[in-house]
Amino acid sequence: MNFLDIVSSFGIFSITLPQAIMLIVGLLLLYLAINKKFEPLLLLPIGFGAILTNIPEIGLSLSPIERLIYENKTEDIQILTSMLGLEVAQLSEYLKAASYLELSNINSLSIDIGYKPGILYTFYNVAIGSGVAPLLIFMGVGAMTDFGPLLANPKTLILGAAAQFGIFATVIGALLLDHYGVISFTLKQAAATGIIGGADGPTAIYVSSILAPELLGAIAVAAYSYMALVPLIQPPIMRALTTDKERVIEMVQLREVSQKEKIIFPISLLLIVGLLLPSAAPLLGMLCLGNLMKESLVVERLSEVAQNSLINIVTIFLGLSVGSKLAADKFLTPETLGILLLGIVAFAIGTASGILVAKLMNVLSKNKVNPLIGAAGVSAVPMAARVANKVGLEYNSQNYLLMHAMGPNIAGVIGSAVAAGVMIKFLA
Amino acid sequence: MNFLDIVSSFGIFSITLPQAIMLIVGLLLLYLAINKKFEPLLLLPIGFGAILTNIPEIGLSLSPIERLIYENKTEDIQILTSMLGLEVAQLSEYLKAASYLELSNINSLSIDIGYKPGILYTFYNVAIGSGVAPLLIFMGVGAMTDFGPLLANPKTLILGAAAQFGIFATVIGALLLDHYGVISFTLKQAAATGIIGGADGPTAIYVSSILAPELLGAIAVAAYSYMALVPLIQPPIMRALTTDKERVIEMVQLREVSQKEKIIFPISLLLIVGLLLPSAAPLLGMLCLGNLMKESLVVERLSEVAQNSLINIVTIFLGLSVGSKLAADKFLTPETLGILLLGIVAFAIGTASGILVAKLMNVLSKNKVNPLIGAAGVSAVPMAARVANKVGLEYNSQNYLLMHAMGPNIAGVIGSAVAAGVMIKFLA
Amino acid sequence: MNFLDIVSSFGIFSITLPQAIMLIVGLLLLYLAINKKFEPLLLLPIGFGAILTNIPEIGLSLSPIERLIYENKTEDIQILTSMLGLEVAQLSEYLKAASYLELSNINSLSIDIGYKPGILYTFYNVAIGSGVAPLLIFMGVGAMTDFGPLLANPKTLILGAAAQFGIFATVIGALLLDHYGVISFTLKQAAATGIIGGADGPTAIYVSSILAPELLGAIAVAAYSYMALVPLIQPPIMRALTTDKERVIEMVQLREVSQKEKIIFPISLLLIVGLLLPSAAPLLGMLCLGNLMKESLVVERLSEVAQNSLINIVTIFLGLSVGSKLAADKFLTPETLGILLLGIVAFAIGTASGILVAKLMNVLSKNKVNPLIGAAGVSAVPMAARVANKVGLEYNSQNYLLMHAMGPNIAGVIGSAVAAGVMIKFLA
Amino acid sequence: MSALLSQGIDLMLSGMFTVFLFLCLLIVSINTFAYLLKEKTNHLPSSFVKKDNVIGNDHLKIIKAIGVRIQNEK
Amino acid sequence: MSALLSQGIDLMLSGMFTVFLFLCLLIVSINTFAYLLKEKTNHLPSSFVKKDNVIGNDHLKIIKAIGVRIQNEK
Amino acid sequence: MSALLSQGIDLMLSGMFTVFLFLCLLIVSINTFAYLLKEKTNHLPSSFVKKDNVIGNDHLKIIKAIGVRIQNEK
Ligand code: NA
Ligand code: NA
Ligand code: NA
Repeated sequence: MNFLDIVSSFGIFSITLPQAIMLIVGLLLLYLAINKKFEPLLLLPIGFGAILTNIPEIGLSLSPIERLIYENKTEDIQILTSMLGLEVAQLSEYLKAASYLELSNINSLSIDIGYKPGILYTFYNVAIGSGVAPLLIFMGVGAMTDFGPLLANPKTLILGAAAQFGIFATVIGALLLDHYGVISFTLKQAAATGIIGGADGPTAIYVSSILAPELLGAIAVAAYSYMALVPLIQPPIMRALTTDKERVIEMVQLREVSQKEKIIFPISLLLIVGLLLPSAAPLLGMLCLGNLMKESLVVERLSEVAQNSLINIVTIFLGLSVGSKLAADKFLTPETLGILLLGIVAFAIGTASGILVAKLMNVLSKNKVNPLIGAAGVSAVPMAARVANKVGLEYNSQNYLLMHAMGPNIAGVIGSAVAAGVMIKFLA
Repeated sequence: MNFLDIVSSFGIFSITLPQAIMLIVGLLLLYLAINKKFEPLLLLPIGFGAILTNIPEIGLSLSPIERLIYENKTEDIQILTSMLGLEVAQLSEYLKAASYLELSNINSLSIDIGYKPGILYTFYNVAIGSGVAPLLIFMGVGAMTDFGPLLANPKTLILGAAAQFGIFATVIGALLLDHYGVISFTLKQAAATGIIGGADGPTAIYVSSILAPELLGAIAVAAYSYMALVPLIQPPIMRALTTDKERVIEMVQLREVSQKEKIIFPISLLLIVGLLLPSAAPLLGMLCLGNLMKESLVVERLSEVAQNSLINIVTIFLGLSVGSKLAADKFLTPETLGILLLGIVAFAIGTASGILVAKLMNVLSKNKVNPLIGAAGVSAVPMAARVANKVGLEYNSQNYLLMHAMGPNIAGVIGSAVAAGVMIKFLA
Repeated sequence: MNFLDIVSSFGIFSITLPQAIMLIVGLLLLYLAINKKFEPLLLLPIGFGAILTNIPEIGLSLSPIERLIYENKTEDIQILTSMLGLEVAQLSEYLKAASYLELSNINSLSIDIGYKPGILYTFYNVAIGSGVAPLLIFMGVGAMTDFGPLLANPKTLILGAAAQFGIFATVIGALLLDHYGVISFTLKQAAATGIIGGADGPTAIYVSSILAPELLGAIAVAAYSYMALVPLIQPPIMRALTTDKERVIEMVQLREVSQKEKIIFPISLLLIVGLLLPSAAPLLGMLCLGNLMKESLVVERLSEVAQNSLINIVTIFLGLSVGSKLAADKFLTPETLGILLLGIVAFAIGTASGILVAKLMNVLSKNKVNPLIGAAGVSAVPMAARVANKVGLEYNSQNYLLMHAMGPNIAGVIGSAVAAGVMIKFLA
Repeated sequence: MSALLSQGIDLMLSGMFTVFLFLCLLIVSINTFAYLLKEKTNHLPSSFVKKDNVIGNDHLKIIKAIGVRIQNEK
Repeated sequence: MSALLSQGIDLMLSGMFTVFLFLCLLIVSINTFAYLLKEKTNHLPSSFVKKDNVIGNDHLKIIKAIGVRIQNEK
Repeated sequence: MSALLSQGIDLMLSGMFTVFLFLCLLIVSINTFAYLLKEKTNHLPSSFVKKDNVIGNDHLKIIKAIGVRIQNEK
């Protein structure tokens, strides 16, 4: 072995152009996370995971069989195909048709031949494949959320429902792109794309891991990026759809909510979801569990760990796992472009729906709501509520809408989890 | 699809009566945990898990094959049976006789057909099926326990031994119920039921997960509920079995225990369990590890995490996993009634045994012990020690028995882990 | 059953001499950890794990099939062999030749026959077998490390490179022992042994888990023990290889390093490793991730949990898992003796190389470095840097070398991870 | 209209219907419990209610303060 | 007596025997180490031992205080 | 020389070569970025740089203090 051999074996000489592009995408995500503070808790590990995933040669996000094929050593492929009793040419057909059990056996064989699962592949399976990580994040979110503003003015829940129209309109949008042959989407893929409009990271990851894991990377990146961009996306729509008179509406001060109401709420939400839409029960159930741990005041140890150590640990793995889905061959596709496009449409339609339904409510009820808080119904907690507050202050410097906007804002989390449940129920 | 179809597909229309009853049981557990502060750290997640488990349609605590059977779609069952080369009618027989390997294959096939494992099923397997969660709880308990009072007065260990009679007497009780045809118990089930008398949650869960996982839900609920009820269960027995003269006995002040003794204790306990009763080594070993981390003073980072973040995280999963065993068809059985009945008997006999042996020790030794501390031998740390202290103060307002009762109290933890080891050794 | 039967069934009567010796080894490790404060964070759980592993009868570190064979019940072995269609005598041959898939099936069969995996076996597989634990430790180390001193004086990286000669010289040493028939080592085993010279626990564990898991216990024990012994091993070598004049060299004060440089460093390190030596990317990547989380200042929650709860939890499991590799039959071998011997040689050569290259640099450059800091290039962070500082102060009481020594010290971590990557690339 | 599009519209209709129904049920549930719990606490003296208002003003101040900080942050 | 019952009684006997034997061995071990370590620290000046007693009294006070708090809690 | 030994020497050569190359590249990268970032911050007023020196002295004091503590610890 001479030194030239060593140098020529460096990873850089086997990098593909798509991998190089994805390294830059990963760096861009790090830049957005660190310099622009775009949802850094997620985008930093996602960007880092994207870089790790696209490091040449090593296939950190690949399963054993995928690594075997990626490394493409004739000898090893022959060993595998002879073990399976196949011709080499038949392998890719066989793999496409393979059942879960067969795949698991093929992976075992590949391990025998010397291909271990990539570490990010392991992280993905444990954290997202199992569904555990988004659920634990939801538990932590529940333990951090004060449902008080929502309980004080429950009719703002309507706004959290309305904004979910962004989700379903986007599904239709994706199907139209497919219909006109622009970008092809299956119904499952369209649904998973639509959920970006839920403006809720764990929900988007949970749904896409079930309906369209191949798009999970793009969907999660779009969801978190647009959530960070809410202060840019929403205000123009808010201004376009409201009159000056509406924007200065001052809302009735929120009543005090008793601790008992706060304890009963997660329990009744759990029962309603359990009895109406069981497919939404994992997501909303964990949200309720976290919130009940917080509000019950009898398990402070558990509440504390759920909203600190546990959610932080899970966030690291969730981010890296999402990053593992940013492999060049899966991310650099027309679908990703479509998802990025549709995602911003979803946010816009959701924002508009929330505002318009708020205006409709004002027509029907004498207790006026400021339609700006309707925009907070998309969720993107707490960013969208802050945006509503900020825009409100621009027109009436005494009008603090923050607490009022928190109601639809949190309702939007519930609303998109319900939408997710509907999708899982009918499509999974 | 019309809206009536949607409404009629709501979960509430497919709920079974047993499931509805179990939802109420879950709510009852939440009520006990939150309003009555019954061991809320466990009973809150257990109650919550019970509700999740009994949500209709979705089978959150079921394995893939169990979900396939629960959802009962003719088509899917036919696919599975044809894959297995069976008639549909043969399936249930086949499943009953299936080996671990066959079951694991059947589950893979069910995943292929579209049935993922329920999230609580996953939690149960990882947390309890593997044995890890109760062991980590024990490690945390070790890191939180000061064995000082026990080391200062080691003869109180005898009381911690005596109280374990409640365990074995209950085994006989269960077998008598079986013998007279009231409720049928196997020897393993009787043993797992008896361990409730150990008044130690992780031990009860660990043993029943090995000997009788089908009863784990009822056993854990009984164990934690009765531990919370110790202030009601024990005092009448304590008063009945002691004289006024005995109850006012003041005990010799405990000597100081050096740090070296505290370091050596977990190590010597580990060696004794390793050389006498290896089957108790996982439980007691982890207790010793936690305690050694605490007392060695050289690994404060590890001790701190074991008694905070780690035990709290594990407690959440342990509780939900126990809740997963409260499925209607497994909980609403005569065995559960028997377990609830036998559990309280176990506590009562354990309490009585501790007190009576304390009285016997007073006959044989000149250094008198207050027999009230014998009741603390059942463990239920630290509740039973507090009860002994409180009852003692009722009769002699200067007589603080708390520290003296901590000795048998902690000894009771060791004693029931030894009893658990014997059961596992002879029955597993 | 009479009481004599019970007593004669005690574990102590089935202990083997090697197991008894290993119990003493375990106690010795605990003694070193607690009384001598030898890397207690690792050696305490390792020692404890060693004791648990060598408890007779129960096989806590064995797989199901290993437990079946260890317990050696004729009946169960016959059941297994008949299931496999083998003669009893053929079993051990069959197991030796078994593929990963076959072994996994045999383990399933053994579970069916009643042999569960030992708890330490489970810990090992999850923590080390998967590669996760050393990587998470590295992430935590990254989140705790300030690369400032290295960035301020990058040429000290050369010293961190030089000291890795200890690693490769030791590989040759091991092969020479093999060559002359003293102790037999394969190339993989020699490489894994050499990595002890990296003076970096997680790297040693990571490499040996891949190249020579059968030696992992001895290698990890040697690595951590010698790291603790650095204050004894290094000073004589440092004195022997430096002149009085060299030892008093005062170095130029380190420049301030901007936060931007600190942010860019882990990213550029990640890219360099990704493009040059992908096989080192898991280790160095996680180091970079931890450091980026720290330095980016935008994800303090994640940085905090990585360097506290998460690393502490992982350390407990890592230590116990390493301890699981201290089973008598695997540890009490000539290889272990060889490893202990070669390990100290590796430290000595690494130290010497660092010092000598520092002297060489002084010949070539006008900006003099104190050659004592070359010794810190072995890593053993931060012990070796402290030793350099201390020896420096002995000769010049105003000469604080600590910050200067941190550069090569941290560079040594990177250097040995690169060496690890080379080994994995060519040998795995 | 293609089958796929029509399935998508079905999904949209059932989705939005369920979301609204769900959140409306939640409103009913919240109002019911608020009413039931109010019933129970109605026996409090009116002075307590006044005090509540004072707290309310504090609350308002806090909200304004938060708002100002948020504004400055942006 | 049924076989099952007799097995149960066997389990009880061996269980209680082992529990008692185990905890008695633990007592022996504790006492042994307490004795051995006492031996070593016996050379301390008597003033140190007195101080120890003072600590003991503090200890008692603390225990009482804890007791009072617990009583109030209940 | 046996094949195994020769493989070992190959491993040593390629290992040390890679380690040095790697760390040298890292030096280049560090120096490059340090230079690039310095460029950008060169426009700062000289008073800022002076202040920097003052901080530097503080830094030195801290290092000494740390050193003393470490010495005492040992
Ligand atoms: Na939403
Ligand atoms: Na007990
Ligand atoms: Na090193």
